[in-house]
Amino acid sequence: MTPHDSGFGPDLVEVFGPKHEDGGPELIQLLTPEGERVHHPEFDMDFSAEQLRGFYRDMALVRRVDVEATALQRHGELGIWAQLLGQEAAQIGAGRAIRPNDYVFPTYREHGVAWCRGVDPLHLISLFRGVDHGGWNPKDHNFNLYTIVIGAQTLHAVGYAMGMQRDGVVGTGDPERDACVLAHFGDGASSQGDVNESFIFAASYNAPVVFFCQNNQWAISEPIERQSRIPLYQRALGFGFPGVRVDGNDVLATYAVTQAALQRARDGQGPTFIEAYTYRMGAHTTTDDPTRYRLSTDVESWKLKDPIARLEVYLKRNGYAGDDFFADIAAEADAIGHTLREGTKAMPDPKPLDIFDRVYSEITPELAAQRDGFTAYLESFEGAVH
Amino acid sequence: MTPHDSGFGPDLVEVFGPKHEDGGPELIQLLTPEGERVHHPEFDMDFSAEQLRGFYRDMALVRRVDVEATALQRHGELGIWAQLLGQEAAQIGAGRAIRPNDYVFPTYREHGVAWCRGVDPLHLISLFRGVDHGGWNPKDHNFNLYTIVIGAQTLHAVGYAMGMQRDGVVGTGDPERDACVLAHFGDGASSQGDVNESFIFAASYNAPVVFFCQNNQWAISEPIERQSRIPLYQRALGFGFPGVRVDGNDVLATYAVTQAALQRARDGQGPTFIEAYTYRMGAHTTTDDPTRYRLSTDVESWKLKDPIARLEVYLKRNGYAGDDFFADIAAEADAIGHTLREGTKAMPDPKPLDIFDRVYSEITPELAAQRDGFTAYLESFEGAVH
Amino acid sequence: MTKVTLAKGLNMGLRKAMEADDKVLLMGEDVGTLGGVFRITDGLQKDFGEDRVIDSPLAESGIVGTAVGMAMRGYRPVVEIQFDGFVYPAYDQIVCQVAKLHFRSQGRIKMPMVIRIPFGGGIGAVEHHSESPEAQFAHTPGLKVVTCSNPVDGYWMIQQAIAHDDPVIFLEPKRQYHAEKAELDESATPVPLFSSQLVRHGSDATLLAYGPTVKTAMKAAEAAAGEGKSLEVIDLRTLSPLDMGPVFDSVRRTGRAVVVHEAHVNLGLGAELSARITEECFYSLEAPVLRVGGFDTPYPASRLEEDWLPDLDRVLDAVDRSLEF
Amino acid sequence: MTKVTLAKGLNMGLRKAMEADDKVLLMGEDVGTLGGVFRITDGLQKDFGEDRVIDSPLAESGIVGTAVGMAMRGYRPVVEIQFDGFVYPAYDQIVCQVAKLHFRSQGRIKMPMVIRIPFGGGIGAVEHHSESPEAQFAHTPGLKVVTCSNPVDGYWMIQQAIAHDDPVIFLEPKRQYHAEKAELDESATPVPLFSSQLVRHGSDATLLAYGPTVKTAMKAAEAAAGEGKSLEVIDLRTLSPLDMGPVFDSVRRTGRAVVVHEAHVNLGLGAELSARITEECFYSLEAPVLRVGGFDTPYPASRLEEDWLPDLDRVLDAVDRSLEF
Ligand SMILES: Cc1ncc(C[n+]2csc(CCOP(=O)(O)OP(=O)(O)O)c2C)c(N)n1
Ligand SMILES: Cc1ncc(C[n+]2csc(CCOP(=O)(O)OP(=O)(O)O)c2C)c(N)n1
Ligand SMILES: [Mg+2]
Ligand SMILES: [Mg+2]
Repeated sequence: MTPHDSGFGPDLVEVFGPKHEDGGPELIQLLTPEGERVHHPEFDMDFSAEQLRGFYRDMALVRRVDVEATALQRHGELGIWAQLLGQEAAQIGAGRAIRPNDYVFPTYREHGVAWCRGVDPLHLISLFRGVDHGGWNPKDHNFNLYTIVIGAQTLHAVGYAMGMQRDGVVGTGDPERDACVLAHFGDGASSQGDVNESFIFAASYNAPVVFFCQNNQWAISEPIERQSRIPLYQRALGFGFPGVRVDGNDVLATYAVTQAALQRARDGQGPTFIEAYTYRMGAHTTTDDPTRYRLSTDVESWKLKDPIARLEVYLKRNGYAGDDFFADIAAEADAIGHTLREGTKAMPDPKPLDIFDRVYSEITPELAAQRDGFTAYLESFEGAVH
Repeated sequence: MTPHDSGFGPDLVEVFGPKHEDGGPELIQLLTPEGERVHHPEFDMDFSAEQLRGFYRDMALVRRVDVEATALQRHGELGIWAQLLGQEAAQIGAGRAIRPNDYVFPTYREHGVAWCRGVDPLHLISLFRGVDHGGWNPKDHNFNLYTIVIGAQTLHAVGYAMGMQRDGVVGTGDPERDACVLAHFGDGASSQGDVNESFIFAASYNAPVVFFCQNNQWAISEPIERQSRIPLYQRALGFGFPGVRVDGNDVLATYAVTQAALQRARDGQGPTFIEAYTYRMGAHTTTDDPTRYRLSTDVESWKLKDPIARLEVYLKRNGYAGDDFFADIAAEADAIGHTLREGTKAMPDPKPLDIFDRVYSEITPELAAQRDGFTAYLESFEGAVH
Repeated sequence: MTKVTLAKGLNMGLRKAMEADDKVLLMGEDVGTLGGVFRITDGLQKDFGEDRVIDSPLAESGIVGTAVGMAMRGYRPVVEIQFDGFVYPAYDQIVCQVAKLHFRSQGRIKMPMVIRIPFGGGIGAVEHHSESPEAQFAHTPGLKVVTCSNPVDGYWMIQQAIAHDDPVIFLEPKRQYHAEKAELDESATPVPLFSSQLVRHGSDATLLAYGPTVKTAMKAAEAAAGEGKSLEVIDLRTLSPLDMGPVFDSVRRTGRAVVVHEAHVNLGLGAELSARITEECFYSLEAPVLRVGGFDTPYPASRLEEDWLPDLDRVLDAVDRSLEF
Repeated sequence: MTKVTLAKGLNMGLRKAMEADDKVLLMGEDVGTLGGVFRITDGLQKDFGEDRVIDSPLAESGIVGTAVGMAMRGYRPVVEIQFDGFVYPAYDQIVCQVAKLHFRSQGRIKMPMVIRIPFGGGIGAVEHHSESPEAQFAHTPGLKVVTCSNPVDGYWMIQQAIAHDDPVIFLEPKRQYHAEKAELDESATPVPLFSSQLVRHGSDATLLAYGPTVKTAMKAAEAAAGEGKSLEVIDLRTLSPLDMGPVFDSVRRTGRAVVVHEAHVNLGLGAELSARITEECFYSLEAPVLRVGGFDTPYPASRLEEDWLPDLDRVLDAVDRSLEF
């Protein structure tokens, strides 16, 4: 037996296929980068013109939110901002596939999903401005707060889904009743123990959860190859549930695939892993400088796959939307920009003493003493020039 | 699209095959439970009579070590003992496949592998007696200390293997020079974040490491189904390296498969996952009561697959070993039993003050003060009845 | 009235809590069929079913992380960590998520989770089975940390912790699980959860203990009494928040305090108690607060553990040093 | 002599250490091509190659765990944790493995690992980026914990830590990385690693600070001098082991001590310092040791961080309280 015929089966490249820059043959796509509608044997779907325009509107407006927030950071209004540029289709496709009763666990970059959940973008901005750790009430939107510790939320998602099982809202066959969880994370996050444990728990309990990984090719400066040498979606197979790779720059395909996976979960058929193959067009955050680690030609080649541009071509070419429509969206975007700028500047700062009240459901005597001491200390400066 | 035709490919049972009590068709076997020599298309091997007798001797003697230690625990000489009963073939098969330059990371149950590495069983006993945390010098045996925190050692194994890569002892083609790492863990451990991260690091760096998982069907009281709903060896595929399932009660197959996987690693072809399909015949440890959670019929059916009995049948039936041989082994086992009993009782207790000296490479002044205070305190009792 | 061990008291308390509120779930390794390696959850899966007593995959971060999600969904998970030394894989989830979610959400998310941890040494175990991790949790705002020293407290405190809306690290002195029985009156009114208790009156010095060392302190006080020294003993019970009222009262009377815990002395609870007592009772102190604890070495192999653990003699030695000051 | 920032001092120190010993490796997230999010490892992968400056998968337990294996193989890994709040996934590997392997192996295994952690607040960041985890590591026997407060110490201490045979948690006050420059004389003889340093003489009270708060303490001493109060300042530098000699000397002279750190007060280093000072200097103390630190709440949203962090005024307030005692 030679080393190269070791009995461990065919070479991995044969098993998993060669690396494809464009996502490879396994990529599920319904709309090409050129705006051509293509068909898929399993995930095809009919979309109404209204639906298509809705996708466009969502993507265009969250891009504007993102651009506006980035500018606010540059002007010193925000401490930092994590851009979603380039990932609009992945987020809107997933965000629109969720139903109201479903629950979503975002990372720190899910501005598009937040948008679909009706979260006021100012509530995202307050986090990055340093006013709070996220201004919305998760229960009002079935949308958890952003989680910054990479991957931690995937376990919360599985636990929440296990709660749904216990509440009897999984697999009842009643579409009004059945619900599930959507768990977001990035390609880098896929290396964290927590994320892999969440796969194990989800498989073990057959929990109604869809793992939605935006493979934007980068974890800050590290390329996806550092995290996995095979396509990420195949990770799921080793845990005993299906994985698929969808074109994350194709809002139609992302919607179709996510919707089917969520339905599987609601029906009690357990977890699914979706790898949304996309690209982080911007920096990791506003403090990052991607020119230090990636080629501008890469960025250029991904610009040709822009998620919004391809839908625009498709809408126009098929007469689903006219100039009026695009003008309206542009105006709406401008209005949003205005609201965000004004809202950010008008945002009140939090009050120091509040922090003491939110540590526990009721302040403890020892913390109350600390607060009182601090109150007296602050009062000692009244009128002073400090 | 109906829920049951969701586009996520065929039902998992189809993909992964039904659960097989006996390890399923994927089980690599060279010696059946009945002692029949069978052949395998990839992993077949010729064994000399001497090698076969060696395997038998190893297995019989470590079983005796195990039985003796268990008895010593019952007599109050050890705090606890983790039995290897039933897992002799998995451990001897793997342990004999390792070369001197390779490095091994055991769990707390690898008494058979320790045996192959030349570790004095009294050094294992001292750990379970509470004399030390393992009495051997890892560097003398290229055999790490036992690790009790589940899965932690798999990362150490990958790091050690990465060190070998940097030392230039991987893939040189020189068999005297090339080396690799063998990392042990259990079926339960496969759920730990650390173990999954070790797969990621090993794949990412193509580290020369063989992950050797003894699936003994139980993690204390939890059956393997709680950890994985598909055969464990398939976990590796999702991380991009090969996994195989070998009959862990078949010392020949375990040897052959481990040897091939280690060679792959030494050759620079990266990690392999071996699932040694076996059964924990005894309790989890001497403090466990398995009758609370498993059926005695299960245990009975596995008795028929005993790793030592099948080799004995094979040796006898083919005239590879006669009565003398077996009598010699029995005598050797008795001698070992005697040595262990006497050695345990004669084992000196550690000295309290030693603990202070081994915390750091050199004792710190503050710890020295603590030691000196304790010394003075102990001296204050001289002659007293405390 | 029945006589129960600590193990039984906890088991009965868990049962009561599960009967009282069907949102209460138990999760952990081996808590189901086996009833836990210490049998604290014995019989509960049989009676409440697999949906409420959940055997989990072998992954502590996974257990605590999924429990967080359950709590968000309105459940009240009670997590068992099998041994103290195995809580660390879950440490990130505990300190970054469990402890902070209420704060992060401006009070909108509640985290009514109990994390039960058998802790402390003296059972002749191998490494990682005898740790005392309380200081690390007490240093983390957002968590509460309590420990019971006897069967009656075990019965009541576990119920109170489960009914409480904040996350509680619930430390159980494993050496005491089956040590001795106490009369349990289930119709009594329990002491509030976050309060310390004076368990022996004395006038010469105050011993502060909790969990496994309460017994040691009581024995020391007994022995000291024989030598004409009168020691007061306080069972702290709550480690975060601390209930310093009874401590300050006592130290103001006795003028001396000795803290006894199994955790390493360096940055153990004794440090905080010493600092606070000195801040508040500066002019009453006749001697510095002295600390008796585990040495600042890793927990030793078990043949040495009785040397390493604070015992009656080391407590008395500290008392003498305090009295001689 | 060149003027360098702390970031540059550390970068130069790392380079020196890598030149001095080719067993020294750097590992972490983004430490290679990017040079780390704070650029502390800038240029090192380019000069020492990918085998010695290793970009790792995004998993802190994995990084530290593999570093343990590297150390066993004879390497001297220097691990970068990207931010303080992300050390917790590696906590288990640090406290159960890194800290204990020397002890477990009866001294046969050495663990010459440095874990670099940018720590502390004040940079306007989001959650988990401003933590002060030192007490948890200092409470763990087997680890050593040090921190540098200025560029010169950064340059020398990182080299000393790497050359040291025990695992060192190396805390870098991230707010100071680019704050100001100092003269670096590479031919000077460095102060020993595990020693505290008196950085300002004074007679009325002693300020004990480390890492980011040394600057605050120095400013406070300056301001107090203007009001006729003479404050001595000690930069602790080593948090475990503590170097109490200079502290005791100082407090015996001044009779008063105030500890300043960003970590939560409860069970922070101040507690241990208070306890030890009171034990040793009982009759010299004119006032209890006072503590100024982060409040016992999670680190707040950044718009509140300057209220939360100990500042010049809060230090002076504590000094006044001490002096009035
Ligand atoms: C546990 C942890 N480690 C490190 C970080 C710092 N960090 C923030 S984002 C990031 C990269 C994440 O990459 P990926 O998961 O691909 O998500 P993306 O940012 O590309 O959306 C890192 C390392 C963190 N937040 N949490
Ligand atoms: C992190 C951690 N959690 C829990 C334990 C307690 N524990 C010891 S062995 C064991 C089961 C291990 O099962 P498996 O990995 O299948 O190995 P086996 O004991 O069957 O050989 C458990 C839960 C531990 N040692 N470490
Ligand atoms: Mg990414
Ligand atoms: Mg097992």
